[in-house]
Amino acid sequence: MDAGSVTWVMVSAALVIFMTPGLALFYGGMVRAKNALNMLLMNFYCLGIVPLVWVVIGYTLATSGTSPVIGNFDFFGLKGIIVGQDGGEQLLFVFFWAAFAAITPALIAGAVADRIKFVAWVIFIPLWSVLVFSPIWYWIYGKNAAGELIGWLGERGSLDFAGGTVIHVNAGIAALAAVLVLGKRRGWPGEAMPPHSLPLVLAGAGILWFGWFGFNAGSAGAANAQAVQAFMNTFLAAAAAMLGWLIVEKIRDNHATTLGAASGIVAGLVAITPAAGYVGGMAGMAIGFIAGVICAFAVSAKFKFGFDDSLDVVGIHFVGGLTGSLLIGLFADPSGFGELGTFDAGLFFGGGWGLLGEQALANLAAMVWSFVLTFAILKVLDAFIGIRVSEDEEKQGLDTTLHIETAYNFGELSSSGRSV
Amino acid sequence: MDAGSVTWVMVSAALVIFMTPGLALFYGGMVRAKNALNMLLMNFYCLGIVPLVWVVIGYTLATSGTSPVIGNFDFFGLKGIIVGQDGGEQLLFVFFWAAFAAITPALIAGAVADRIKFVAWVIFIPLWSVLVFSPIWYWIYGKNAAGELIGWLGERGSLDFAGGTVIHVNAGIAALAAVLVLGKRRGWPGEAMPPHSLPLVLAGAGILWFGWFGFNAGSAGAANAQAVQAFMNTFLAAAAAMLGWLIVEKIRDNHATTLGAASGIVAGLVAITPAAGYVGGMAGMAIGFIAGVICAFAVSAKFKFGFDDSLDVVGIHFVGGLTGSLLIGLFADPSGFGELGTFDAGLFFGGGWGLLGEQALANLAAMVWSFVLTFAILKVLDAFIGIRVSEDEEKQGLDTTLHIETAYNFGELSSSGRSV
Amino acid sequence: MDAGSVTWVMVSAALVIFMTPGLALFYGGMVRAKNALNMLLMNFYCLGIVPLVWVVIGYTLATSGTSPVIGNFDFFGLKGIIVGQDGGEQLLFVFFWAAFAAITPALIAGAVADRIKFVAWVIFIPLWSVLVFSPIWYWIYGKNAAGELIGWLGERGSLDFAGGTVIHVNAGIAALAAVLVLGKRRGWPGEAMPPHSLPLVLAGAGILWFGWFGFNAGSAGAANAQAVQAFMNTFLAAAAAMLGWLIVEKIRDNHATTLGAASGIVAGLVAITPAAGYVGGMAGMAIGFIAGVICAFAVSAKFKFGFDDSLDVVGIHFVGGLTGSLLIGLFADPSGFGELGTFDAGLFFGGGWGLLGEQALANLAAMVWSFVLTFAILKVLDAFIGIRVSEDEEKQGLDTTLHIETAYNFGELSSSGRSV
Amino acid sequence: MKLVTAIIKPFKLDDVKDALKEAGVVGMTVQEVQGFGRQGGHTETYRGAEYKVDFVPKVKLEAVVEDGDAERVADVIADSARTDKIGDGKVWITDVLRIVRIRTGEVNEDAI
Amino acid sequence: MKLVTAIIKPFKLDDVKDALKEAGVVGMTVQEVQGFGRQGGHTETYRGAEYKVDFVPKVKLEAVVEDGDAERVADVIADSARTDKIGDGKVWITDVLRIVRIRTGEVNEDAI
Amino acid sequence: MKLVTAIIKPFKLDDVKDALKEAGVVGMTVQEVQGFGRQGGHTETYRGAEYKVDFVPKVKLEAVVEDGDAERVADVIADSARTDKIGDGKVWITDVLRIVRIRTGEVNEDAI
Ligand SMILES: Nc1ncnc2c1ncn2[C@@H]1O[C@H](COP(=O)(O)OP(=O)(O)O)[C@@H](O)[C@H]1O
Ligand SMILES: Nc1ncnc2c1ncn2[C@@H]1O[C@H](COP(=O)(O)OP(=O)(O)O)[C@@H](O)[C@H]1O
Ligand SMILES: Nc1ncnc2c1ncn2[C@@H]1O[C@H](COP(=O)(O)OP(=O)(O)O)[C@@H](O)[C@H]1O
Repeated sequence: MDAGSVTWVMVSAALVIFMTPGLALFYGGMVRAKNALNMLLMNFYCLGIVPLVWVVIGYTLATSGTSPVIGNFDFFGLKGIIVGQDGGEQLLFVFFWAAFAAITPALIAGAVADRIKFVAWVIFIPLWSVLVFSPIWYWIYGKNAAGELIGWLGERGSLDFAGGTVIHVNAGIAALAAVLVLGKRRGWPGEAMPPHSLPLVLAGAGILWFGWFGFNAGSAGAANAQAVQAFMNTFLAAAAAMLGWLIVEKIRDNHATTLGAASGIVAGLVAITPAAGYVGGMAGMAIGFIAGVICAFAVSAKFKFGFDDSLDVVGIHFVGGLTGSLLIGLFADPSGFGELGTFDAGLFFGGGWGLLGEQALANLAAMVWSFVLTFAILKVLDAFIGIRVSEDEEKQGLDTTLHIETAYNFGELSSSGRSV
Repeated sequence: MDAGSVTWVMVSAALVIFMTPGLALFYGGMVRAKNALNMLLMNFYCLGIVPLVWVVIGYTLATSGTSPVIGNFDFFGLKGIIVGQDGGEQLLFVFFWAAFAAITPALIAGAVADRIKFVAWVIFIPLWSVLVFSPIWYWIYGKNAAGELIGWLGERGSLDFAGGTVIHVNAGIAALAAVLVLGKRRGWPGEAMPPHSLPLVLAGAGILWFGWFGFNAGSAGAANAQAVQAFMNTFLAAAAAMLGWLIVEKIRDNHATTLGAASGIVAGLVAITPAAGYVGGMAGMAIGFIAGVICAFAVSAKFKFGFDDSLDVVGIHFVGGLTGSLLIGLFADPSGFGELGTFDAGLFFGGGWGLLGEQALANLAAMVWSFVLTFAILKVLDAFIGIRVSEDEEKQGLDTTLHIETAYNFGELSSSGRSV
Repeated sequence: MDAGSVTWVMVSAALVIFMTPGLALFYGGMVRAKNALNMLLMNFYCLGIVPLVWVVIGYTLATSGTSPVIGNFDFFGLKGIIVGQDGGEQLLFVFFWAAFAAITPALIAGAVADRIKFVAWVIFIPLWSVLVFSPIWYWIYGKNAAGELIGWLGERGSLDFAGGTVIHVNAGIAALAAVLVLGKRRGWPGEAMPPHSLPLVLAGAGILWFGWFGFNAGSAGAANAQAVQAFMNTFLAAAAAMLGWLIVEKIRDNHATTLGAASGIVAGLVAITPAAGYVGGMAGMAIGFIAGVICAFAVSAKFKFGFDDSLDVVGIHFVGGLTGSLLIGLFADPSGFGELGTFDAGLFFGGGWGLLGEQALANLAAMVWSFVLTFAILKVLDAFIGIRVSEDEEKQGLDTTLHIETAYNFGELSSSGRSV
Repeated sequence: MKLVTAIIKPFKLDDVKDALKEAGVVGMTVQEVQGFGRQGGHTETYRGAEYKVDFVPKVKLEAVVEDGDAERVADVIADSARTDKIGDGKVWITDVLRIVRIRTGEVNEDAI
Repeated sequence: MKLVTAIIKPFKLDDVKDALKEAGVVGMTVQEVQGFGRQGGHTETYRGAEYKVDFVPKVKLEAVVEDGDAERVADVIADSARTDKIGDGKVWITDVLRIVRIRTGEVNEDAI
Repeated sequence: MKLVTAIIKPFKLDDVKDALKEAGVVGMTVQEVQGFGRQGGHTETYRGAEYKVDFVPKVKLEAVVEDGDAERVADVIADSARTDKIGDGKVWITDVLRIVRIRTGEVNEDAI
């Protein structure tokens, strides 16, 4: 692997790692001030535990072996991965993908905000990473030693450039399962629960967009033409989705909002994730715009169906990811990628309905596995330790009750107090 | 193009894209809390609309063809730009430059803060990008198919490494035109309008400095000696300008301020932008220091002349950009760049007055075009839809009136309310 | 040097430069609101003055010549460093290391928070950089023209991959000296002085972690196997340290905190800094975890010994850096690095006690020099200009008294006031 | 006229406001305050150092009402703010000599 | 002595303060409050979900003055705070039994 | 009952609170306010433009006490809040007609 591509993947890994703090700010700004730290900590915790779980067991389960459904223990605890032997090529992808593994369950934090016990979250995350994330990753990206796709979905020709199905649809449907187990926040939906700091949300959105270039263009695995195209698409899709969302708001609510812009950006980024390296720039723009419009409506579904997905993980990550993933079936265009264009074409580019079918199948499979397992894990946890905080804790806020801290101490009064 | 350079330009593009959110925080922290979201949204909106406009029409007008003044429609809608054919080389610069196109009009937001109608901004930005940005870009950077400079200014030997004239002088003088059309904020200058969050301003300044390494060193277009020199200069100029500004404050006001440090950084970055790849390190330091000192005084001009440039876009971007651009005429030193030193030398390095004259001409041309067009666009907009918010909206703040959101909801009271 | 590696070092430099703003937010969020700007400015100032001092005098003292203890003036003011001659290779490291030089004294700001005169800080920083930082750097990293280590510690085989001794132990012990000269804050330890914005602290921690990949993996000086390993270790150590700290908190205090997570991350990053390119992934994880646990206890030492190290620079940077540096003596494993494994092995990998001894010696030498010089510089400064603010300034806060600004102006009341 | 002042738990504000509206109180002014009382505060821990915070967030509500309404309004507030847990707060009544509506210059009963 | 309390629009504070200074009032205390009244609140929208915020930002101003000055001071406030738009606020007067200047221990008229 | 209201310097709050506890006052309510008085404000400078900020951060403390305790409590506050520097603030006493403890419905002396 040339030094330029090694650099690109290292930079991309750093960018993807930076996304989890970005997500923490994005989500943290959206909750009420009394729960802001809990949200930040739920996200940061994922960046603490998941890389460890990944290098010990998750990576080997997600990548090694010859089965169509799950890896083996060949790389257990980084066994046999020696940078002095392969110039670091394998380890490079161990940590690049570890960053993906970390942010995926962190996405779920947005759904369970304001009411999940921190200890339940602490246990849930590593379990989910091993039982849900690694298998689905394997189904789509699993390769044998010769580099051929052998996961049962990937082998059929399903496309998922940077994790639309594996990450966003997966986390989004898990979020739905989680809120069904957990129940609504007290007061929802009657009571106003406005974001406590939209500047924090926007800062987070900016970091997410920045990091997403590593997420998508880095997923080319080299500084090549596909990376360049994925970069362009990531830029255009987010931009177009922002506009799509703002247009819906302007027409429907008569006002374009800042939270709408931030939400649109994320929706577009989610939607382009599976498609980034398979479509041309104008298609990337279209995918983003469509996702921006659809997600702007999808976030209202929770009021209709009555599930309290606090920060719209379902409406944005599940719906946006599914939208992008299915649109590959229409827009995939290998002709623009020269020798890298080894994937199937979508309907609009002469490929027929086949790819769309594969995309539907892959997402369906991921949804079923993720929903069922997530539901089961949380039900079991609930039975053993209880996953929901007490009424008093919820009312007073999780920061002072679970973490005995407060997010902000601006005034003179807040410094009042004595050490004990 | 080697993978290392592809990586460098991709990274630089991501960095420049990250600058617009950085600018949003920088500006957003400087306005009053009641207008913070409007400022954030004006900036983010540029990152939404301009890339789309750029790939559809702006890029082709700015780069294609054979005329000395404007491009043609060869690349309309990315037509014929296929990554599979050139390894992505052309598309790489489409998005790298799209990031520049996006932040340029965003700079103007600082001048019109607190009083422009959002809908006017929404229409103004794409118009300005096509009518003002693309032509000036073409004059300086336009090349023919053989790679020779053919824009009427570039062809004469004007130097503008990363956009001192095309971006900062251009946006800075447009800002002046805009505030002349728009008028002063109610209460200005008598009433205090202090920054609502200086930590946000500093966070933004940090992001801007970080991103500016991509802006300037990325403009070398490759990971070469010129990129390295541009990087060093970007570092030193910002540092020296920070000190220059703080020294002025200490002497004049008896106190060095945080906002002064942040402002100095940006002034230095602006000034080194046109010069970064043409001067040595000590000259870079000098340019930064000079710009820091000059801009620290220039921001007071608005009080003398009575134009309400809210966040000093004129005093920093116009004055800083012009300073740096003219100083190229003194400090340009091709001798240090080996075979990349194909540009004219400045006065201090044996080049005579010629280069300084060219720099003056280029800036003058950009100023005239930008001022006149900006003034005209806004006058027309004002006649048709009105560009200024009502007195009540201005008093209550644009966040609750235009975007029906509030930036911060810290206390318990702010969650009081019911869904309707 | 190949373009891929040039790109990697440029990116790494940008990342390390970004760390100082990150540190500013991390520290700035931790102090009380009335001193937030002073803290931000102390950090940003380091990024202003130190690069200038470094290119003028610090770099040449730290790198040139043939002495075992200090460089000469060969590169005074960047003399003879011409990018056109070597493709920029030397200048690349001038600025990469300038970023390290800048953040090192900035770390000390955390210890002297809330009470040091800004003018004293302004004078202290360049003195410290030249008198303390450059010599210690030379001892460990100084090379002759042939590229052989000739600093008296480096030549003996001391290992310090990215600055555990040179940066963290050095700054950490200087912090101790500084607070001994400066004395405690009024009210400490009886009075509560809680962080005024933990979201800001977490944002800073995220930026620090992100930037630290450039710090550590960039210190390989190329996009090679060692860089890849250093990257992995930086990821795992920070993650494991976060968990280590949280586990201590959960057991000792019964609550895991957000500030604990942020602190653990930094402790792990500090500890892995000296070791990043010398150990395998599992050792990196172990070093991080050990440092997280040790530092979680070490931060309480100040209460026992009665020195007011405001933000725990000693407990985290000194203790963490020393921990990591000594653990190299156990975990260094050249066998995994192929031809890059030219360093000694640690105790656990067949290298005996020798390396541990060298590590102890190097840290001891750095500690003595740094402590004595820092103490002396501040005592002299105190005698001449006084280094501590007045009681009134300390009570009212440094922002309004030293910088005549306030960090936050959220409410309507704060805009009340008139220009004079 | 009388000024009815209440210190209540923040999350009860919406209930109290609704009850007051129903009771015919058309104007009131509220603000966030910090209370000290039997309820006690809480501890916070930063890097292992524990602090006692004595004050608890409360909301203060003030309404000027006609003389004859004061006791009833106080009771409405007390009833709607009650959670039966310590820290529910107080309501007190003081005398108002004169009140003016700024917009119109109306005084006393007309100004409420 | 009397305590004059006013609820005013925030952006009128500077005008009121200047008017009071001119009228010889040398001390006052202000704070940000939230008002509920005829003026009504506003709606906010987050991701399409609309909320009604009933409270409006106001400023509360308190000044202890000599008995004879109270009505005049109330009028000065009312006049300088008036915008003739709904929500201009109220001024009311209550009785103060005793006031002490902490610094000197002076009481009543001397302490104002 | 009487309401004792004090405007004090923020950093004296802990001292005052401790003194009041010692003096047997078991409940109080405090909030951050901005004061205008002899102490004067300060100037701030942003990009060379200077502004005068007239208001100074203060803390307002309110405690309802029994009639006989009011003067003593006021003195305790004044004594513990005094720094002998300008801007130490005021303490004043007003009359309370009735007070109710929300939790129990107890009134007057029992409710304090
Ligand atoms: N004497 C008092 N004067 C003023 N406010 C008081 C007084 N006593 C209590 N309060 C306020 O009432 C709140 C609740 O009082 P507390 O003693 O905690 O519980 P309870 O009201 O159930 O007896 C306190 O936090 C404080 O704000
Ligand atoms: N009875 C009252 N008691 C206390 N404050 C009141 C009362 N009525 C109104 N206010 C305050 O005065 C403000 C303005 O009152 P509002 O009814 O909106 O308009 P107006 O003063 O023009 O009649 C309210 O926001 C509230 O803060
Ligand atoms: N007449 C008044 N009414 C209400 N509050 C007052 C009055 N005079 C002063 N204050 C409050 O007391 C504070 C201190 O007053 P000031 O005149 O500055 O000093 P001192 O109390 O030492 O005379 C002011 O900031 C203000 O909050």
